[in-house]
Parts: sequence; C-alpha cells; structure tokens
Amino acid sequence: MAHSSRGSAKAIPWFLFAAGGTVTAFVLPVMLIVTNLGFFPSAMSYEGMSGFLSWWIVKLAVLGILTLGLWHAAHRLRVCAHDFGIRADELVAWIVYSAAGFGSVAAAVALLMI
Amino acid sequence: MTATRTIQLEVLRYRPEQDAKPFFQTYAVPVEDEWVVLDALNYVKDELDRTLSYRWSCHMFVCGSCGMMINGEPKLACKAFMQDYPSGKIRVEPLSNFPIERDLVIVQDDFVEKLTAVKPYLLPKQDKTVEQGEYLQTPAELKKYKQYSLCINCLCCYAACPQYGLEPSFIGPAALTLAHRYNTDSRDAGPEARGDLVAAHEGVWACSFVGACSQVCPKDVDPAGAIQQAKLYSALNFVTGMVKGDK
Amino acid sequence: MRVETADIIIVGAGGAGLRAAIAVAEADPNVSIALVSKVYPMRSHTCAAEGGAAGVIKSNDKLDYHFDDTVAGGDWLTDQDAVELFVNEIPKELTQMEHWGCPWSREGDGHVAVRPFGGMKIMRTWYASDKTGFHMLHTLFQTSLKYPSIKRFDEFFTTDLLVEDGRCGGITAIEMRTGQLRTFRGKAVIVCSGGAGRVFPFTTNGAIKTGDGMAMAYRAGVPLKDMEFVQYHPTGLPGTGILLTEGCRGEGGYLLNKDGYRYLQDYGLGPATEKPVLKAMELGPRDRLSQAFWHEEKKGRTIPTKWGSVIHLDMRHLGEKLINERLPLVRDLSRNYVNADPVTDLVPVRPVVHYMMGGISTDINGATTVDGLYAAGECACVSINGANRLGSNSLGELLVFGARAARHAVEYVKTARPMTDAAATAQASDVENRIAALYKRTSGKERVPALRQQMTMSMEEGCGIYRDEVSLKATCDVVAEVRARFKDVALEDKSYVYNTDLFQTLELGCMIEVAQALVVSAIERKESRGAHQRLDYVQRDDVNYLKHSMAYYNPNGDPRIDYLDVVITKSQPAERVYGAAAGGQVTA
Amino acid sequence: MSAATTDTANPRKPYVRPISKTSWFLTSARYKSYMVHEVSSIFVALYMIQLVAGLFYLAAGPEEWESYLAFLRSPVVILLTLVGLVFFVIHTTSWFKAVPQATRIMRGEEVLPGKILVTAHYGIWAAVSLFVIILAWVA
Ligand SMILES: Cc1cc2nc3c(=O)[nH]c(=O)nc-3n(C[C@H](O)[C@H](O)[C@H](O)COP(=O)(O)OP(=O)(O)OC[C@H]3O[C@@H](n4cnc5c(N)ncnc54)[C@H](O)[C@@H]3O)c2cc1C
Ligand code: SF4
Ligand code: F3S
Ligand code: FES
Repeated sequence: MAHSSRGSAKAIPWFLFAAGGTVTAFVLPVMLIVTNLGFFPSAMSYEGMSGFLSWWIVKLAVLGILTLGLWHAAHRLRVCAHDFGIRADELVAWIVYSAAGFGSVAAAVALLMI
Repeated sequence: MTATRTIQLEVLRYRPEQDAKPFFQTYAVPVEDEWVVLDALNYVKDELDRTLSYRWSCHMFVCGSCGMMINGEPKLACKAFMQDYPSGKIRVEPLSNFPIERDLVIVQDDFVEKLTAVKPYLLPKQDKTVEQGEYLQTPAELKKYKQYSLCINCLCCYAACPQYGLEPSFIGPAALTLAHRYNTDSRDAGPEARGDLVAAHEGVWACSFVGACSQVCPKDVDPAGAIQQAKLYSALNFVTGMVKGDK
Repeated sequence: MRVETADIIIVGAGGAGLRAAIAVAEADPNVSIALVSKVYPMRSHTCAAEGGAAGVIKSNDKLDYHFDDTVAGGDWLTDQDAVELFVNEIPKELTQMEHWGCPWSREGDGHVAVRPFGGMKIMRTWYASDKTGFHMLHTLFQTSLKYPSIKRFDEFFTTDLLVEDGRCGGITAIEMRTGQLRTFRGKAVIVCSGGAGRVFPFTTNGAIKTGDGMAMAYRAGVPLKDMEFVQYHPTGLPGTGILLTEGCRGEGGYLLNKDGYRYLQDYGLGPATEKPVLKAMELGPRDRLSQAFWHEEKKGRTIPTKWGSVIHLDMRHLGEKLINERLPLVRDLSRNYVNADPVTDLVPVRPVVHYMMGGISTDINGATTVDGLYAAGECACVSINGANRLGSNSLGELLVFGARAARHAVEYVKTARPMTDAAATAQASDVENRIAALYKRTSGKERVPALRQQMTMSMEEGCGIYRDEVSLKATCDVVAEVRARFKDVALEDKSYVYNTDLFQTLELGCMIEVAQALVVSAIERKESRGAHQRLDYVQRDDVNYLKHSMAYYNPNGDPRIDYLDVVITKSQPAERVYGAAAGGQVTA
Repeated sequence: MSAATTDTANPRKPYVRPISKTSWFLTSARYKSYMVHEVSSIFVALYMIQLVAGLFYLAAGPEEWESYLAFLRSPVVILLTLVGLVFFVIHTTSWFKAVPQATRIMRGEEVLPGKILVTAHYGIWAAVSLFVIILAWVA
C-alpha cells in the first residue's frame, strides 16, 4: 500500500523518541543539576570526570543517554516545527534527524577519545 | 414550573441562505437548576425562535448527536449542567474543526468516511458458524478493549484535536480508537488483517499526543491512550516486518 | 425531482433497519439497498437500550419456558406462532451478533453471561453491561460498513410511502441539508422507523421517536394493531424521564415507598425475599409494577417532588463493585441528573412511557397488507408482545423480524412488478405541493410547540397507566381538535438548509395520527388487559376482547376500529401468576 | 419558492472557520500547556549539544575542560540552565502522567490502575536522582 511506506517511516524515529523521552525524563533534571550548577566541584573536576568516563560501562550509558536524548529532541522538534506552522515536514525531518545522527556519532567519537 | 434564574444564552448562528458568515445571537432563557444546556436550547426553539437548528435525540448522553462548543469546550449539550455555569452567561457554538452546515449543525461526512476506511468490524480469527456457538472471550480479554468500544461518535474529540484542525486528512481520535478496539479484540485477526491505514502517515503518526481528545471525551474512552498504544503496535509491527523482511 | 432507485428501500437505520440491511446484503449481494434514515444510524434510539436481550442459551433453560413467559407476559394477546418463531430464532441472532463483535458481558470461562429480567422465569437476558442497545447498534452499524450493496442516505427525512393498487413502490424523502425532496423508487420498502413514545410528554424515548413510519403506513391504508397498549417502565428519573434499566432490579435493587417499605408485596407479587426471585416482587412484569405505583400514589404513600410523585430505587446493598461493573451507566445518569449515587443514596424514580406494544400490523414475515411493504422493529406489531412486552424481548424482536422481513423482501423483489412512473410522479408531486404549501402559508394561527404540548399532556392525563371512558373521551376530543388546528400551522422558518422547524412540524403531523389511533383503540377496548387498564372495566374479557384491535386511517375523522383473531397454538389463556406462585428461579 | 424543494438549486454553503497555522495554540490553555512540553525539546537539544561538546573538551585535556567549566559558569548559561531545569521537570512530569495511557497492563481481570504506574515512575525517578547525586557526592 502506498500509505504504509510513507507512514511507517515514522515508526523508527518514534521508537527512539519514545525511548528517549523515558530516559531523559528520569535522568535529565538531576544530570543538569550536577553538571551545570557547580554544586559538585570534585565530580566535575577534570580528574573526577575523566576517571568516571574511563569505565566502559559508563561510556556506554552516556552514549545511550546522549543518542536517545538527541533523537528524542529531534523528533519532537520536527513536530514542534509543524505546530509552529512550518509545513516543510520532509525537509525539517531530514535536518533534525541528520543532526541527531551526526550528534550521536560525534558523541561516540568523543567518548572513544577519552 | 418556576424558573429559578435567567441566563444569557449566546448562540453562534449561521444561516447559509442569508448570512455571509456566522454571528452571535443572544437569548434570555429562564432556566431551572436541574436543566442541561440542551434544555435551554429546546426552550429557545419552542418559545423564542423556531429558526434555530441543532441536533439532539436521546437526552441521556448516548446517541452522540448534541456535541457542541459550550463556553469554548467541546461537550454534549445534554451533559452540560446549568449548575456548572453559575455566571449566567453561556456561549454555544458548533463543534470546532468542522464546517458549519447551519447554526449548531456541523458537516460530519468526513468522520463517517474515515470510520468506514478503518474497517471497524470484526475480522474473525477463527471461522465458526452460528450453529457452532459463540466465540469464547474471557472477562479479562473483554476488558482489554471494552473502554475503546464505548465511543458514541459524538466528535467532541475531533473538535478538541488541533492536529485534526490543522490537517484534516488525519484520521483522527475516534476512528483510530475504533480500529484499535477491534485490533485488540481477542476474537479479531488483528492489525495485519485490517490493513495499514492506521499505521499510515495520516493514521496514528499524525497524532502528536496533545491529549485534548481524552480530556474532553464525555465517555472516558481515552482515544489518546488508544492511539499511543496503536503507535507501539504499528512500530513493533514495522520492526518485526523489517526483520522478517516482508516490508 | 431527483430520483434514486434501489431494489429494496429501508426506512430507518436503528437496530431493525440495520439488521434488515445486512440480511439483504448477505442473502443476495446483487440486490441493491437504500438505507434511509433521518439521523445518522448510530444516533437511532436503539442506542438507549440498556438492559439486554433475552434468548435461551443456558442448559437450565428451554425454548418453551421463554415462550410461556412471553405469552403470559403479554396477557395472551400474543400471536403464538410468532412467539414460537421468535424464541427459536433469537439465540441464533444473538450468537450472530457475537460473531460480529458485540461485546457481550462474559462468564469466567468465556461464555456469554445472562442476567435476570422482569417477567422471565429463568435468567436468559444477554447483556453488554448496561449499554446493550448501544453496543448492538454500533456493532450492527459498523458491520454494515462491510457491505458495498448497502447505500446509506443519512439524514433523509422520509415523508410518505408511494403506493399503487395495493403495492408499494417507493418513498419520498427530504434531504435534510438541502431541503430537497427526492423520490426513492424500489420494489419493496421495509419500514423500521421505531416507536412513538413522544406522543406522551414524559417518556424514555428520544426526540426522534415520533411514530413517522407508523403514520406513513397508516395513511397508506395499513392498519395499526393494538395501539392502546403502551408500556410504562416503572423506573424513570423524574423530570427528564431518563430510564434506569430493569437490570437495576434484576441485579437485586428494591422499590421502596415513602415509608421505606417494599410495597410490591401488597400487590400480589410477594413475598419480599432479600435475594431477587424471578417473576416476583421487583422482577414482576412492567405493567404490574407501574400499576402498583399508581395505587401507592393514590394512597399517599409516594414522595411528592417538583417533578411529580416518586418512589425510591434502593441499590445500596449491591455494593460499589457490582454497580460499577454491571450498572455503570445507571450510576452515571443518577449522579448527574438527580444527584444521587446509587452506591450510597436512594434514587428517586417514577413510571414513564417507554414502549409501544402496538404498531404497523404485519405477519410473521414482516409483510403488511400492502404488497412489497414490510415493517419490523418497534414500529411494527407482529404480536410477540401482546398486551405487555417483557423487558429484553424487543432487542431480540428487531433482530429476528428485521432479518425475516429482509429475507422475505429479497424473495419478493425477484418477481415484483415495479410501480408505474405516472403514479410515482403524481404521488411525489402531491407531497411536494403539500410541503410547498407549508412554506407558502404565512402567519399561521397555530404554533407547533403549543399544539404538541397540548396533545401530549392530554395523552398523559387521559390515556395513562389507568384510563376510563371519561378520561379517554376527553383526550380523544383534544386530539381531534389538535388535528384540525394542525391544518393551520405555518412554518416560522422558511429556509431549506437543515430546517428543523419543518421536520418538527412533519413529526407532529405523524404523532397526531398515531395518538388518534391509540386513543380510539383504547376507548373501544372495554376490558383490562396487560398495559391497558380501565377503571370502568377492571376484568380481562376473553369472550369479547381476546382479539387484536386494528385501527384504519380515516382522513376526515376517527379511525375505524376492527378486530383480528389472536393466534393461539399451544397455550390457552389463563391467569397470569407472579410472586411466590410463579415458581421463578432465585437468582445468584 | 417551492422550487427549492426540488433540485433546481442547492442552497448549501458550509462555512469553514479559519484556523491560524502559526498561532492556534494560543486559543486554549490546554494547547498552551501542550506547547510548553513540546518546547522542552529545544532545551533537551541544547543540553545534549552542550554535553557532546563537553566530551570533546574533556578529551582535549585539563585546560580545555577548565575553559568549558568556565563557560558553564557564565551568567547566560546559568540562566539557561535554570530555565532548562523548569522545562526538564515539566517534561518529566508530563511524560509520567501519560504513561498509563500509553501502556495498559492487565493484572488478572483488571487493568492495572494508572495511579500505581505513575507512582512507580516517580519512585524510580527519585531513586535514579538520588543515585546520581550520591555518585557525584562521593566522587
Ligand atoms: C431507554 C430505553 C431502553 C430500552 N431498553 C431495552 C432493553 O433493555 N431490552 C430490550 O429488549 N428493549 C429495550 N428497549 C426497547 C428497544 O430499544 C426498542 O424497541 C428498539 O431499540 C427499537 O429499535 P428500532 O430499530 O425499531 O427503532 P430505532 O432504533 O428507534 O430506529 C428508528 C430509525 O428510524 C429512523 N426514522 C424514523 N422516522 C424516520 C423518518 N421519518 N425518515 C427516515 N428515517 C426515520 C430513525 O432515524 C432511526 O434510524 C428500550 C427502549 C428505550 C427507549
Ligand atoms: S472518543 Fe469520546 S469524544 Fe471522541 S467521538 Fe468517541 S465518545 Fe466522542
Ligand atoms: S488531541 Fe489529537 S493529537 Fe492525538 S492525542 Fe488526541 S488525537
Ligand atoms: S442528545 Fe444524545 S448525546 Fe446528547
């Protein structure tokens, strides 16, 4: 059916959106407090952070959060653009998903460099 | 019958044969506390203005005829109680997002076509003749879809859903919910048999989970929930389809 | 004038009309169907039915028991051949509904559940919580969407039947959103237009139940049968007349007078047991219960309210879980409309006009005296209900006889001769002129709401639960007067798009005809039987009145009343027994 | 006039009320609150970018990391952080609120009550947050 190919193209991003929404809901508020508000100087010190991120399991978790967070945000931004009256949905989708893909790869690269 | 108070009923009028566009007309209506907004409209129709048109029948919130905007909210006029409008002013308009045929009467062809398109009928899993008796279904299996079978097609949810207003090709909350109702019925062969209109662009994916549909639904059908579950089904279906390589 | 054609035209898309349409489509997909309804199908009043549909399915039950309950419940004014057919076919029809997806309530093992109902000796009423009619209607409507041969004409108001030489060849109907009159030509017409409760002021019936189809058939020369039998349901909410299903009592609710006393035990329905016993107390038949209310009111043992006297329905002992599961709508309605939560409060109720036992006279195939004209559902009278319908028999009736009428019509159209063009055109243009005259008439002296109110009020006063010669005559005069004055009404709304003034006017015209047939039949029946109770003739009179009343239309005066024999096959008239003597099963 | 009861002229003229594609959400409180949680995605996106950038700074060495921390201390970032925090909490609460709608769990014959699901989510949220804070504390 003509419908299905067009429509189901939303299935995968939606999965990532939904998974990302759940993960971000649990972790983002507390992460933001830790990283951005200066309450935890030793954890945020170079030694603290690089030590923490030397664990593979931590790298993986961080990568997971970043990837899902990016895809979550990307998908919602696409809907947002539509809601604000921007009707170039295909273009918007291409931009936001590419950005999320690029960001995910970048995160992986950075994590490998640490 | 002594009227306890008089309200100002502002009604959006539109008479296609005379009016270029809709306008508000105000009626002073003596009302009883036990009344619903529909009673006030019936008072206008009988006593004040025979030219006012609106739909109604059952007066017991089950036929789904009398959906309209009451003070900006999609509601059934027979379930909008006077006591809840103490201010003495009630504004009544036809359901949002639909063309106005006349006064409070909307054009609802679009919904009926969409309902037809989603195949809202049982596509049985198992073939059984009437002589062989009923399909078995446990109370738990019944409960799984029961809530979604309670839709009275009043269209309040369509009036509340901005995505339908913006993109009328969207199949919309009630029709999708009814598709989901059959998809989750233990007697039904399920989503695959129903085709994939539900999973199409104008199906579940056009819903951005505003949730307004469920908030206004007079029957607690929760179309928003049904659609989100249908998204999960469709997505899983798509993925398993990909794995099996048949998409 | 635009002409639509179909082999079979069905007027009304409620339970009966939809069942008929599906039956035609399944019998022969090449037979074209026009399904014409003044409301979208799912708005039809079948949606309001709450309690359930009776059909023998459990192993402790027998077709004969259902037969006996129905015949006795109808005070032997039932046609027993029709009842026999009905009880045989209904289990299949209800199973068919199940196969179409109807969400029947279930037992733990997955079989459909049944509940007790008034006047039934054994639990046999299938139900879908307390929204049975709603689920049946939506199941039928949604299923009907499968069949390409069913062409729907939603919101088309049928005005007349086209009849030539005792043969029906179509209808005329107004497309409501344009005001345009159309002719529908077909070889058979099945009228499924529902009841006429609106001829009374206080009724459980929706605004659309104005007896249009009855009036159409009546005007076309088909007799209306047994019109004097009007069912009052014992438990309507005061003020609105909204129904609280018999299921409330089936599940074990009590009726209490102002002293908190279960007064039904004083009216031959006792003893008052704690658990409900079938065919006793609150599970007696509707006519008896409504009559008992009338007596209590006369004795000053009811509770006066602004909306008339009430008694109390007590469901508090049933508990919240059961009420939520089996009677959720009842709870919703009571809380909203009378501010009483059945879980904790007594709910005020009073008898309310509910159902017309009478209607368009048909045989067991739904055929009328006019060839090609069929009727089914509440508008028809195949005489399975007799003088008093048992609750939960009419949802079954509309399935069984909707389908039968349809199958018979499918056979009929194979050989039927169509009506001549000349006759069809002539009749349609008569209708057109009649409607045009309504538009043209300026400043009519009479107003539709006032006439309607005058007529309905007098029906309640003179033709209610109890009647006598004097009250009936008075009502008869009022109806005749209203009928005369109706000729002077003018439309106050002269527009064409969705003109509800026009439709209310046409509906009032139909209601007046139905009311007249009703009152005159009631005057002529000088006995008390079932729902027809006369204070001046208190006994049942089988010698003179074990017969159906047949009211024939008279354009210029009272209808002519004739009689037709009742079909009796295996159950001779006897006394109706309820209470301890009826030997009903103890429920649950 | 009787002509209009035949089909000489169609008197219909359905009226379509205009909807603004760019400001529809201002028409009801319900839509506004929906837009607020949609807009939270902007902050999620910004924060994700910040974190990915942070990783690169960390990889680049202590000095670069220090400059990153200094950036985080700038008033604009602090302000954005505080606003973002509000949006994140809105995202979390609205997400949890929707959970029972999107997932129906049957427990025997009954649908698991939504309240239990929501409460469980809040419980996990508290636990996760506490865990992260302790982790940050002991570091
Ligand atoms: C509140 C309530 C509760 C009930 N509960 C039960 C119960 O529990 N069990 C039970 O067995 N029975 C019950 N009944 C009775 C039963 O519901 C009805 O008798 C039955 O539903 C009637 O169905 P129908 O198809 O004949 O008519 P309806 O469903 O009333 O349909 C009539 C159709 O005819 C159409 N129509 C009418 N006039 C015109 C016209 N002029 N032009 C075009 N179309 C027209 C209408 O649009 C509608 O589609 C109940 C009735 C009521 C009112
Ligand atoms: S889902 Fe609710 S609001 Fe929507 S049509 Fe059905 S009953 Fe009405
Ligand atoms: S309001 Fe509309 S966007 Fe989805 S959740 Fe309801 S259908
Ligand atoms: S009149 Fe039927 S839902 Fe309001």
